[in-house]
Amino acid sequence: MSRGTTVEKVVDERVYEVHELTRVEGEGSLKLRVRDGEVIEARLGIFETPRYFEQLVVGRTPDEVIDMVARICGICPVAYQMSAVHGFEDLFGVRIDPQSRALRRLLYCGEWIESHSLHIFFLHAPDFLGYESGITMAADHRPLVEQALKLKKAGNHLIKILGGRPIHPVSVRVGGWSRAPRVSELKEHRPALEEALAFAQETVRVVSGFTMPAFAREPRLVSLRHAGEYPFNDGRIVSSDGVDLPPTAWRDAFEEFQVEGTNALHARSLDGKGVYLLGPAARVVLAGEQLHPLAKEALAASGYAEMIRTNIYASIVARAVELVHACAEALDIIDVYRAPSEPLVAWQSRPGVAAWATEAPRGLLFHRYEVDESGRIRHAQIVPPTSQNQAAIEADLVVAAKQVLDLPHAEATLRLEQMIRSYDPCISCATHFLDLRVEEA
Amino acid sequence: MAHAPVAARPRVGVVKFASCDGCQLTLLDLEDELLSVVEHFDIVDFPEATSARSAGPYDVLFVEGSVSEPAHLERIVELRRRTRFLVTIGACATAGGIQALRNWGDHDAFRAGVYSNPEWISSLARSTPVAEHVIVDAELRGCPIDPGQLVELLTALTTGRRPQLRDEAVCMECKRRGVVCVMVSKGIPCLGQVTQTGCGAICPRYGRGCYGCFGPREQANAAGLTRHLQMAGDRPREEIGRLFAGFTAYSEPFRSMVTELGGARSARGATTAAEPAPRGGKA
Amino acid sequence: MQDHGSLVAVLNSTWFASGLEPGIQMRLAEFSRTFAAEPGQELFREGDESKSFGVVTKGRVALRTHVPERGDFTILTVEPGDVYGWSALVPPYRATSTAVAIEAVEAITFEGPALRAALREDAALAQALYPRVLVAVARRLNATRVQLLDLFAAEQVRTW
Amino acid sequence: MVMPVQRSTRGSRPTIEGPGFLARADLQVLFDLLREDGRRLIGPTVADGSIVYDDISSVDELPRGWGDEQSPGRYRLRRRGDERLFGYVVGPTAWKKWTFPALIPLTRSTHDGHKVSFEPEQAVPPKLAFLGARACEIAALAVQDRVLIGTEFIDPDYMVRRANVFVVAVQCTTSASTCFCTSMETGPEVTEGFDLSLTELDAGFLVDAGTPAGRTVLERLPLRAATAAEQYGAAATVAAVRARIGDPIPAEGLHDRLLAQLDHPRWAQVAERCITCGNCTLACPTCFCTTLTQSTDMSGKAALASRSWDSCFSPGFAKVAGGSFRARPRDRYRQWLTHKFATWWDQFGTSGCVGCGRCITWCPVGIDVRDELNAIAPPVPLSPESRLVEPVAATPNDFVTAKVVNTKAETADTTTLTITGVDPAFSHGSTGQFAMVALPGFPPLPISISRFLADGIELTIRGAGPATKAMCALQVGDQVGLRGPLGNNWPLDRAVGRDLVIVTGGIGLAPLRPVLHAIVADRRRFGDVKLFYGARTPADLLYRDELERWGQRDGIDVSLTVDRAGPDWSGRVGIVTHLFDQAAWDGSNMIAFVCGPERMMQAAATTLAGRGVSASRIHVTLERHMECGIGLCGHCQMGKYFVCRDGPVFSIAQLGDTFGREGI
Repeated sequence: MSRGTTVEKVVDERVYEVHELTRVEGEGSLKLRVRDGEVIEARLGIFETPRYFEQLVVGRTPDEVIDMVARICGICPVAYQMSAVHGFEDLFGVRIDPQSRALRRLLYCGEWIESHSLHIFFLHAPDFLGYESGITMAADHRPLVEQALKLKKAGNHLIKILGGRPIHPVSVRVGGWSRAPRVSELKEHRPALEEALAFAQETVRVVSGFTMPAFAREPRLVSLRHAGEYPFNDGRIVSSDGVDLPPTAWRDAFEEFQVEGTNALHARSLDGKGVYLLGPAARVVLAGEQLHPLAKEALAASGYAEMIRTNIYASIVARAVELVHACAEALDIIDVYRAPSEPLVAWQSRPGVAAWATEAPRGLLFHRYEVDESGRIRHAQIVPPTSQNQAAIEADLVVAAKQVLDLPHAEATLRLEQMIRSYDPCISCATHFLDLRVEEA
Repeated sequence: MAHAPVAARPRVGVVKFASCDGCQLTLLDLEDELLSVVEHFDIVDFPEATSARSAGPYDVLFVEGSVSEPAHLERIVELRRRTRFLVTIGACATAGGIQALRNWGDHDAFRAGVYSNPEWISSLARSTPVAEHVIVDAELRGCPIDPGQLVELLTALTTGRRPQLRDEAVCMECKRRGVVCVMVSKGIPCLGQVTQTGCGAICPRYGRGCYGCFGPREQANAAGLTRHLQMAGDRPREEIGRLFAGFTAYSEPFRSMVTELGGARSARGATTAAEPAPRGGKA
Repeated sequence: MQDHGSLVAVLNSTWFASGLEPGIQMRLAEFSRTFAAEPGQELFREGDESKSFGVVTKGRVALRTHVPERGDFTILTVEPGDVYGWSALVPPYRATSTAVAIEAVEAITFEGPALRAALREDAALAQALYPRVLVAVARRLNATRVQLLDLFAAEQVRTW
Repeated sequence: MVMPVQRSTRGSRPTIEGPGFLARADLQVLFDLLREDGRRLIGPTVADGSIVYDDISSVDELPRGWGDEQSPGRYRLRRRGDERLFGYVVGPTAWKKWTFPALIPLTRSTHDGHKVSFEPEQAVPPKLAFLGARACEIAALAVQDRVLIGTEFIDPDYMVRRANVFVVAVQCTTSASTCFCTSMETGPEVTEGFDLSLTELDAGFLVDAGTPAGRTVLERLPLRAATAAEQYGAAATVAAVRARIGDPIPAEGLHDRLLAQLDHPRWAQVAERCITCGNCTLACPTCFCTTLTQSTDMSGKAALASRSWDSCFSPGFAKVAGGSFRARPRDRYRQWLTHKFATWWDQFGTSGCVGCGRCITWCPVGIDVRDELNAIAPPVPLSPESRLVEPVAATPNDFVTAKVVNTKAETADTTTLTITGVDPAFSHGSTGQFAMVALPGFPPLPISISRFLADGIELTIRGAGPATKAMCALQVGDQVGLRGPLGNNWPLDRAVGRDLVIVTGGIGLAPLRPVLHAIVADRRRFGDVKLFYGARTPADLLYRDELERWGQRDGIDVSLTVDRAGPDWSGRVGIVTHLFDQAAWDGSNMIAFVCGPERMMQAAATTLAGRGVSASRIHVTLERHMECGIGLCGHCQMGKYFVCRDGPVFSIAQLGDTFGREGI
């Protein structure tokens, strides 16, 4: 293990370090220094190369932006397309066909299924079951892995039907879709989704059977919440302590700032409370009443309804519950789907600020674009979930430290790695840059 | 090109440079083949998928991403040294990727445009394809790569066949699939004629013009297409430039078109665009 | 008497007899002989009994008719492949015009009475031959009508 | 079923009496009959902004009221404002999609240790019915028949697919700017290769059967006999389409012209515009190039070889170990064009192009093969030129005067006047044109020009009426009034590279005399030239000395005959059609010019058609009463034509049923 864990033997200092995190999307590192039982450094380092997306999109048109920002992340490209397209449509006052909006949710269902199943079975579960990877896990749990692959495929195929391919789909346009699927195309996929739903329910049972390391804290949770639906593309930005803003107004409550030693920016709330947590756990807690009945049922049965709030390791259960929701809602949407009369409604660009937040699999994703008179982007800001979670991750490292001190060093390091994976960090997403508000300390 | 199986059960590495991980994810997205792939290939290094690590040597190394920061320069050379058969996967590795659009701009202005503390960040002025730095044995085009072409390459590797990756235009696939030409029937500008096939003509099938993510095909007559778009559609030069200023913009002849017509941001664009100028604050 | 084989060959080269079954051609050959005429030689004269029916294989035969006060007129020429003396097959077996060779002519002729007898006895022969005769006569009839129209006469003719 | 037919340009009508009339409301019956027969219906329907062929089951899926606009690189649907179901021109889809699919599995093979095995794939073709095949498309099927099953080696997959197709043809009642079937002689009239044919009228369809199979279906349709008006209307519509398309590519001699231009600079020039995307070849209904691809499973033990459409425009197409032997785009464009229009003939005895225009419309950058052909291999102009010059004194009341410098008594009643000092326009007139000739007090008469001289013309006039008698009586030095040259000309450029048959009688030789002059002046550019000329008597033969010279010296096969002759005449006596009614010709490369009394022209046309000369290559001159010569006075109307302005030269295909019809 050339770049695995190492230990610097210092009399009164222990250093837990992972130079290159594995089974996370992108390139990150972990460093925890504990001296005399006191954490003196807890750092999630992100050395993923910068790609300057906010700069690249300047001067481009909204539809070009939708194609470009998808490339920020190969695991959740849909999320980037969604936050962008809804922002532009909000600014331009575009009323899209209700069926087009339903298809947007369906596309998001596909991405959640694909991303959550990938994370649960191939990135995270091996930690609980003690394997290097989902692939080696297949040796002993082949049926499980085969089912997991089918589940993942069901999600990918949904995106493929709607957008031509699972990664970087092509049909999302301002005003709707460059092409809407035929009813038959979606109906044909129904059996696979039914199977997926059944296995998603099974998945909740499986992961609730995992032994969760003890872990307890009361994080501040933030997610979208919508009166009539579980949050994908729409809703208000709410927090466990009363923040309640329209999806356009993230900057009224939060900001990003740069920290040395990482290529991603951290985020904090302006009210000085700082750290907050995004993602499945946050959504299930804050918007749980909008979960599909089957998902609610699964959550109740799991016995983790409470623990997902306090134990980060249990986020895997929240993720599984959302799998159930995504499969169930996908089926509901397909059942009432009819091709939109106008898949692509005409629109007029207008200058101003296009801002919107949607729920990426990993949590709230905020986009903000300044559009000029010629309909081109003058300035862009993209706030991905992982950069917002970084502070929470580092805060939890401090909490975790206390619990791993007694473990053998290697095991402790693995435990910390596992904890970080619990956030499903998306490092490629996190790695890009934004201009900053000045805040003199 | 390999003409005998690279190895009985080739040792495979999957590494990334500047990229979105979508191409290596395509490997995990081979849901139907994945388990048989790992039977025939020994995946020794694939950080995104496994904690098992190896520094090589590799019989086959899949390289994702563009060479984009100083550390990459030695790393790619080092990896090449440990690799028998090096395959670049995706637009970033084969063409520099979308991030290569910065190659037309002023890098410092870009960094200053986004960073409060640019000095903390190391990145190269240009994002470049892997083949600019080391010899590449095979490449899979696309943003992202096509699963079918990936399987074709893998099966070719196990049998020692020449992988059958066509060098023709996307149009051929449109015609074979009976897709009505969007350029002729709707007047939508489409790069399909100058773009290498492999995607299955997704964009025309989904009612829009090809944006060239598989990169220019052999002898792509981009100038001819440009002349036609200017005359027939009398579109502004810069609009046509933006067509080429996509995920493979840095590949010739697309590169010359962008340079000639505009479409990628200039350094000036960068500074004015970053209005208000960023002001950094440390925590 | 010439050998039948070569006669058959010659017959076969004419549109009149070509394509007839070999059997029929052999049968025909039995009453046929080759015939040659010098330019100017008269083959038969209008009103005489038609003794023979023939197929021109070479040269040109003029069919003439005499108009008192106005003299002889050629009303048709028989070209290679075409027949003359069809009246030898049709009662009262008398020539309807005078046939004169206007070039050196070669023909195959069939002896009238013998051919008629054979046609009476041999249904197969009759079935094969009469249609050809009919075609020949019909074709000639059609030509005669067209000539009768005198299409190229002044009053009919385009003036430009 | 249409068993694969050899393509021929001959217009033989199906040997079935008909046609019947089917009300538009009853068309669904045809759909149902064909489906009862266990067939999948493939027909036109609107999708993705164009009219494509696809599986359909009901009349409602047809493009009712839709038409299209096509030009190089551009296709748009448009509303017709009527109820027509077939009011469009060919779209992006070619029928080969079903008879010659884009991708088929070919061979499955396995590899086990030292053992290998190969399993050919067997096609199980569906029973299909093609609904709405146009003339050019049926010709295209015939071309692929020749290529794929017409030689000693056959494509079994194509054969079984093709044999399972029932073809319902639809006559073209509209055309696009990209059509050129007329030049390729494949349309617009559907004449063969179909089971049923429909011609759409306002209220419904004329239905005709082309095969017994078609007949069986036809007999089960709710038909009534079509009225004469309906039949005439149908014929007239299709004839109008032909007229609208014109003759964009002078195809005659194209084979040689094109192959003589392999180094033309235009190849490089077109390669600047050509993207070598290959769209033209895959849109083309006759292109048949394919490539093999191998795929194996992960173990490498099982493999599948598949065949898919390929294009000579793709770099890989001509790759060998040493690289591509058609490295430059110009090489590939030249390969394609010369194959389509020239070497295809050498390989398959037919053109590779049927003139459907798809390669023009669906070229994304709008390259027009017609322009390229005309630029690279233009027809060398003949003298006199086939291009028509502006007439002198074009208005009916205006004449220029010219002097008679020579008179020649051709026969007892026919005189040839040599007239000089006329406007050069007359000298630059074209074969078959006429002049309006006037003498004070007499009605001006149309007289065909029987010779073009450097500084004048000759007119051969038969003194039949008072005016012509007066003209025949003119003496050297006398003047006449002239207008012209008027009318159209013999399509002499279409005779280049073909065998030419000239059938004429009496004074009818006069308008053809310039044709013979032109041929003699440029003899090697024509194949066999036969002149069949009949006159009333030997004394009525025109141009006797020239007739002799043409036969003796100029390599023209001259046959004469007269209706009656004196004993001194040793030539033929008989009618002109008997000069060739028993000749064993192959008329497929023949063009005929016929001029004489209408009765004679009809007989000649029938006999020529019987020799395999297509209706579009049998040309006649019509005689009508003319006063103005420019389509103003109305006297010379014939159907939709003014004979003086649109004629006097017409092809039988142009005239259609009107030719020889009484009282038109």
